[in-house]
Amino acid sequence: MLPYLKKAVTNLFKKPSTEAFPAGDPPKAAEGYRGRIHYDPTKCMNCGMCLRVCAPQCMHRDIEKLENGDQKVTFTFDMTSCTFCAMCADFCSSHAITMTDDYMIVGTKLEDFLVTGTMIKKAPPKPKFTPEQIAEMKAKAEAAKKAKAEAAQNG
Amino acid sequence: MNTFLNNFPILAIMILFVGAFVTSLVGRRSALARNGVVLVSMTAALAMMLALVKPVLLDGQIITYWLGNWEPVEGWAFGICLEVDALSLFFGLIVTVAVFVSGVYSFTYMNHDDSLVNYYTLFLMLSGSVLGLVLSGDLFNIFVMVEIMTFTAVALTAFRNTYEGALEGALKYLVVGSLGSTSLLVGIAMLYSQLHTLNLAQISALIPGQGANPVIIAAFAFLFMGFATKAFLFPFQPLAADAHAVAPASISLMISGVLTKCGVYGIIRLCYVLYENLNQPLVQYLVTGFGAVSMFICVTMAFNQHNFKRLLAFHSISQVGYVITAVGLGSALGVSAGLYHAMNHTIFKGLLFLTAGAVQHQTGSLDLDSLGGLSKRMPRTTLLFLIGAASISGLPPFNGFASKWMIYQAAFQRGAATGNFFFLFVCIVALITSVLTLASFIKVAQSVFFGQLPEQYKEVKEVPLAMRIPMWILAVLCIVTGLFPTQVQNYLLLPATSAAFNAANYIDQAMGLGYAAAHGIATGGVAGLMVSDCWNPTSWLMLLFCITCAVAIVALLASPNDLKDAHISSCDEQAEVLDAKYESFFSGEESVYSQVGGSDLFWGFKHNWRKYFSYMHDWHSGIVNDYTLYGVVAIAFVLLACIILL
Amino acid sequence: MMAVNYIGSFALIALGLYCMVAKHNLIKVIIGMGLVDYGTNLLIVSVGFNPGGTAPIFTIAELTRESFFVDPVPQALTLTSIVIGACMTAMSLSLVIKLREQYGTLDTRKIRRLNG
Amino acid sequence: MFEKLIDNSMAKSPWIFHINAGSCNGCDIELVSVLTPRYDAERLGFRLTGTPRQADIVVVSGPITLQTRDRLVRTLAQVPEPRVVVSLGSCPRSGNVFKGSYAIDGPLEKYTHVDVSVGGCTPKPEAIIAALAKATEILKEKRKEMHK
Amino acid sequence: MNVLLSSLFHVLIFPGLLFCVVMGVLLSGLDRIWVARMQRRVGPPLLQSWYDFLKCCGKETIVPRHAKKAVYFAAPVVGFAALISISLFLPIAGGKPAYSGTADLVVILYLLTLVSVCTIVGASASGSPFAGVGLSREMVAMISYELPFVLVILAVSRAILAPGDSLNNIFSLQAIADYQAANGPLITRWALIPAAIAMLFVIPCEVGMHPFDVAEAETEICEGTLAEYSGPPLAVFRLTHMVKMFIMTALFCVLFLGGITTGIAVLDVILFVLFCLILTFLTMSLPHGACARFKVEQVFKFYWTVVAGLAALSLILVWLGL
Repeated sequence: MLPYLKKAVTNLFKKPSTEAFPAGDPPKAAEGYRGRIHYDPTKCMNCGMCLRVCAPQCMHRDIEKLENGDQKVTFTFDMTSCTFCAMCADFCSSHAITMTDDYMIVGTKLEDFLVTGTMIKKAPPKPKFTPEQIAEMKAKAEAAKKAKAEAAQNG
Repeated sequence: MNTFLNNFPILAIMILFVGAFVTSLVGRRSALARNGVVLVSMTAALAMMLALVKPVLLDGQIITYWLGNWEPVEGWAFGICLEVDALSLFFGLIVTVAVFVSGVYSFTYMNHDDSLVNYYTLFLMLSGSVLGLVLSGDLFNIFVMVEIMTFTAVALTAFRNTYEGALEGALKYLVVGSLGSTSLLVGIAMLYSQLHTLNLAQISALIPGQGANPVIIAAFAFLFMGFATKAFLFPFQPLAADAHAVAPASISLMISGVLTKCGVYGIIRLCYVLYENLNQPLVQYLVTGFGAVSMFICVTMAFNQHNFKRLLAFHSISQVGYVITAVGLGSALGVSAGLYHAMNHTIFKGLLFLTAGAVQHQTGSLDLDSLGGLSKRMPRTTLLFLIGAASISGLPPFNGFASKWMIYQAAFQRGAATGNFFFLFVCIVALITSVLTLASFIKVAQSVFFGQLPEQYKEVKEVPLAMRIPMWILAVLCIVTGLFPTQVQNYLLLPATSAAFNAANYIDQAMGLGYAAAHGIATGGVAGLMVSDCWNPTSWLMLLFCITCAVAIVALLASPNDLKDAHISSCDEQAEVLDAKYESFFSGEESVYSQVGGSDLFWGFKHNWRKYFSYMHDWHSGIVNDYTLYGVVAIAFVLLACIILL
Repeated sequence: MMAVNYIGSFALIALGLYCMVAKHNLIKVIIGMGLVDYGTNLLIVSVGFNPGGTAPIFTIAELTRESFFVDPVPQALTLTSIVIGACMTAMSLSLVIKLREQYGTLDTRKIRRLNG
Repeated sequence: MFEKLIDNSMAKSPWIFHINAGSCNGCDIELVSVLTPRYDAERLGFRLTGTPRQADIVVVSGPITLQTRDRLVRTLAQVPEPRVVVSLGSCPRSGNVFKGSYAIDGPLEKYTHVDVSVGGCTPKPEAIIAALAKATEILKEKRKEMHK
Repeated sequence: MNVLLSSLFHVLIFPGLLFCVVMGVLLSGLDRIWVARMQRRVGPPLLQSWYDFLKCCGKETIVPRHAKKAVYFAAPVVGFAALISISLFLPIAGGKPAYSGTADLVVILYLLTLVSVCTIVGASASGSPFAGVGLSREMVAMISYELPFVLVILAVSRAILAPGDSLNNIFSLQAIADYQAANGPLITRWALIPAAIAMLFVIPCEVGMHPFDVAEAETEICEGTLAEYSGPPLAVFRLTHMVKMFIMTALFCVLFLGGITTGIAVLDVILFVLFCLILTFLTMSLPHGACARFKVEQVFKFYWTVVAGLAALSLILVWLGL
């Protein structure tokens, strides 16, 4: 009638198999665990791939134009909206986004869940010469080449 | 002692019959006169019975009144006599109190109906005949009173003949009731053929002389079955169920509270005074067996009823089964327990029928499946119902507990003394029946008073005060008799039990002194009875004390004053705020009307007993012939049992 | 000789009971009730019969030691019993008439709304 | 005079009532696994109750779908006073991958003030236990204000 | 005056309120720990039940619209008071019971019924459909354990009845205690062993512990009878549940383990508490750890066939004078 009686009684004398979590520190997550996102702004090149590939659109990018044409890009990842699928990490060619194994994503306010990072995207270097200067330089180069050719013929 | 007190018994009966006659005359013209006459005759009868209490119960006198002054001549009784000893006065008191309460109740209860003159005439005839039966000391006189009682009860059952099933219930009651009266008459004829007298006292003096005369024993069987029919015992209980379900509530009170008690009175008088044969084991088995069987079957039948009053009807028969079981034990404690339970039964069953009447009077329906949540609209009736239900299921402070406890004690004591299993089995059946009674009253409480209020009864109002007064009288009686069992025992039960056992005194009073001794009747008697003092006021105070300290602790812990109002927040009826906070939890759904009550309660129990329940359902087929067949078979069985074994 | 009365009355009672139990027509059931009643009346009367006794009607003068009467008491009982039998039949017939109006039939197998 | 005692015991025996507002049952299994021998929330006095009437901590999981919206609101209203709402996983807070779908009706914030949230699409039991522990402190604070 | 004082002491301190509540909390705490350990988990602290009680006291009480306020509040308190008054009748640790009328067993039987009735009426007054189902199950559970309980009481009171005995107070605990003091605990009479086993089965169903708690099944019918209760009334109901554990185990000790006393009062009480602990483990924790919850009609069938059979067997044996 009591099939698990023997099991129950023997368990009495075994050590309970409970983790001591609230007492000790939280156990490490498994290796390769997709936890909280870590965003390294320095590597990011604001290609926007992660934005496109993120299903729950948990990222938000706002670009602020600086005076010298640079862009001040800040990425905010909303951890409460992320499904931890790590697609962004895979598609990020410059490996700016990596998944840490921190699973303790607990908070009371919204800010506890935001991972932000800002980077300055350098404007592409201005060409040293303006297009007219380039045209000039080109014309000079051809003139020099022609002059050298005639010198060679004369020589 | 030819004082005026002596002719109170005949006066009480006559007042009721004359009252009936006068109401039919006066009633046509004005309702007030009619009610006045009814009230006067009822209170007069009650007053006379109460006046008799002092001499008969306390001093132990026996009042005999020979109609037409036909005193017995040289030891042979010719005339009809009324003999009032403690036993018959005990039942007389029950009868008059029940009549008074039911009369006062019907003044307001019956105002929906017409032709009330006939109602009150029949009502007074019924009470007069019942009182006559209880007080009379002559066998044929008892038979005539039984007949009047049956006719008036049948007529009153069919009073609301437009009511669905009223005529059918009345007819069945009449047909099988006539079967019972015929067996009574045959019994009387047989007795007369051997003893040539009809006076109870003389019969009880002559019977021991007859020895094993088969005719006398057959007469016992017939008389027993006649009274069993009147008490609606085992094979006759469908009658009671049909009659109660359709009769007006005040008449149901009369039928269940009074008519069954006359059957019980008849059986006690028959077994203890006339035949004094309850010391023979067979008769004990017979009577206790009948009681136990009807007790158990009626309670299980009551378990899945759909009509409130039909459920109460089955319960009243099961409680009468308790009384008969206790009486059949043959021991002094048994009889006093039986009498105590008979009294309690009339009180709490009356209260329950009146609450059923109140519910019907206000909502018009008695179907347990469609009623619900009436406690919000009729709070006082709910309180009265709870008192009645608590006392019938025998919860400690109420009167049911004291008498049921004595019955278990008597049954177990009888079993232990004689050492046979039958009484032990009866004691177990009694305990289980009490639990099933509690179960079915919880079912009624849940499906009628608590739970959710259906739409159509939203505007139901409380019952007018005039109807609640009789209910309050019965409720107070319930509590009083429950709280002081010792006093009830000493003043009411002890004299009645000793009267039942002391047949010699009964005979001497009627037939002149020394008559009993001449016929070798030992003067039995009853020593002081051990009584259930376990529930006297001090323990009642103890429980009250526990309640107060429990409440104090919780109040102390729970709520400092500033939190008080915010803490206990209940929605008040007026501001029907439709905030979901006060809706009952429906796992999120809109709280629709979903009353869990009526027949879908106690599924576990019914599922296990479904074969038994379906069989019993078919057994009560509702066909008149079947009921007559059951009656005839029962009479034949008892007859054979008596003749062969006695 | 007396046995004939008793046998007759119990036969009547038995017949009446058979009628009440077996017949499905209400009128027949009531006839059965009546038969049972007559059986008991016959029984009561025959109980009081003393062979050779004369009718118990006399004046005080004629009352002598050896006058031998039939027992008058059962006859009185039978009178009341006949009256009771009569009004029982009357009441049940009135009920049957009303039932016929309400249920439209007299068959007991159909008049069974109160059951279970 | 028992107030301090009651406040402490409020934190010591918080009872949880779980509302599944259309979740994919990932978080539900995680929540129940918190009571299993491995993580054993009962050490901290947690107990899963059947009715909102007996609940202190209401755990909501799943994006609030249209079907469960008014049921959620009705059940939340039926919880007696000092109560704490915990949102489990990403869905209640933001609707996760179902954000913007026609079938769900906004974050939980629209209906009640969410006290504690647990991130993670199926958060680990340890995270849930940490959140519940934080919830008991908030419960204790609320109880204190209630009777001050 | 000292009668009032002693009765005050009896009601409030020793066999009454304080002792019962302390024992109830202790037993309930231990029970939860044992069940946890059986599932190899740590289990709550010992006083967890006390914290539950205090927390419930601190909560707000919401009286639903369909509820009948008076009965809603009265039911838990009356049930709790009836339970406490039972403890007054019990001769705890062999001592004289605080209050002994003539037939205590029947009074105890009915007071236990009163406690269950209060739960049922409370559930019925709260007007919720879940409570309706809960009360119907509680009633069926009550019917199912009442038969064996009654048979055990009859067997015990018949066992102590010597042939020539005065038949007046048959069901009295005092007589049972005296008999056991005279010739050893009743459990040693082999005819009463089946009754003792039957009583062991009755305890969990009467208290409403896990395998037989069909009435308060949290999962299926949302806390059944307590569906609409919150705040202090709920606290009192849970306290009643806890104290009932103590009362039922104490009743078993009184009925079957009466005679074992060492004379010193304090030691007796400790011994009594020890018995109660062992009984709690045996009857409530073990079944809770070992098997799942019964269905309603299984509970009924189990009690009216197996357990009632055991009790009837011992009743017959005792009745034949063994």
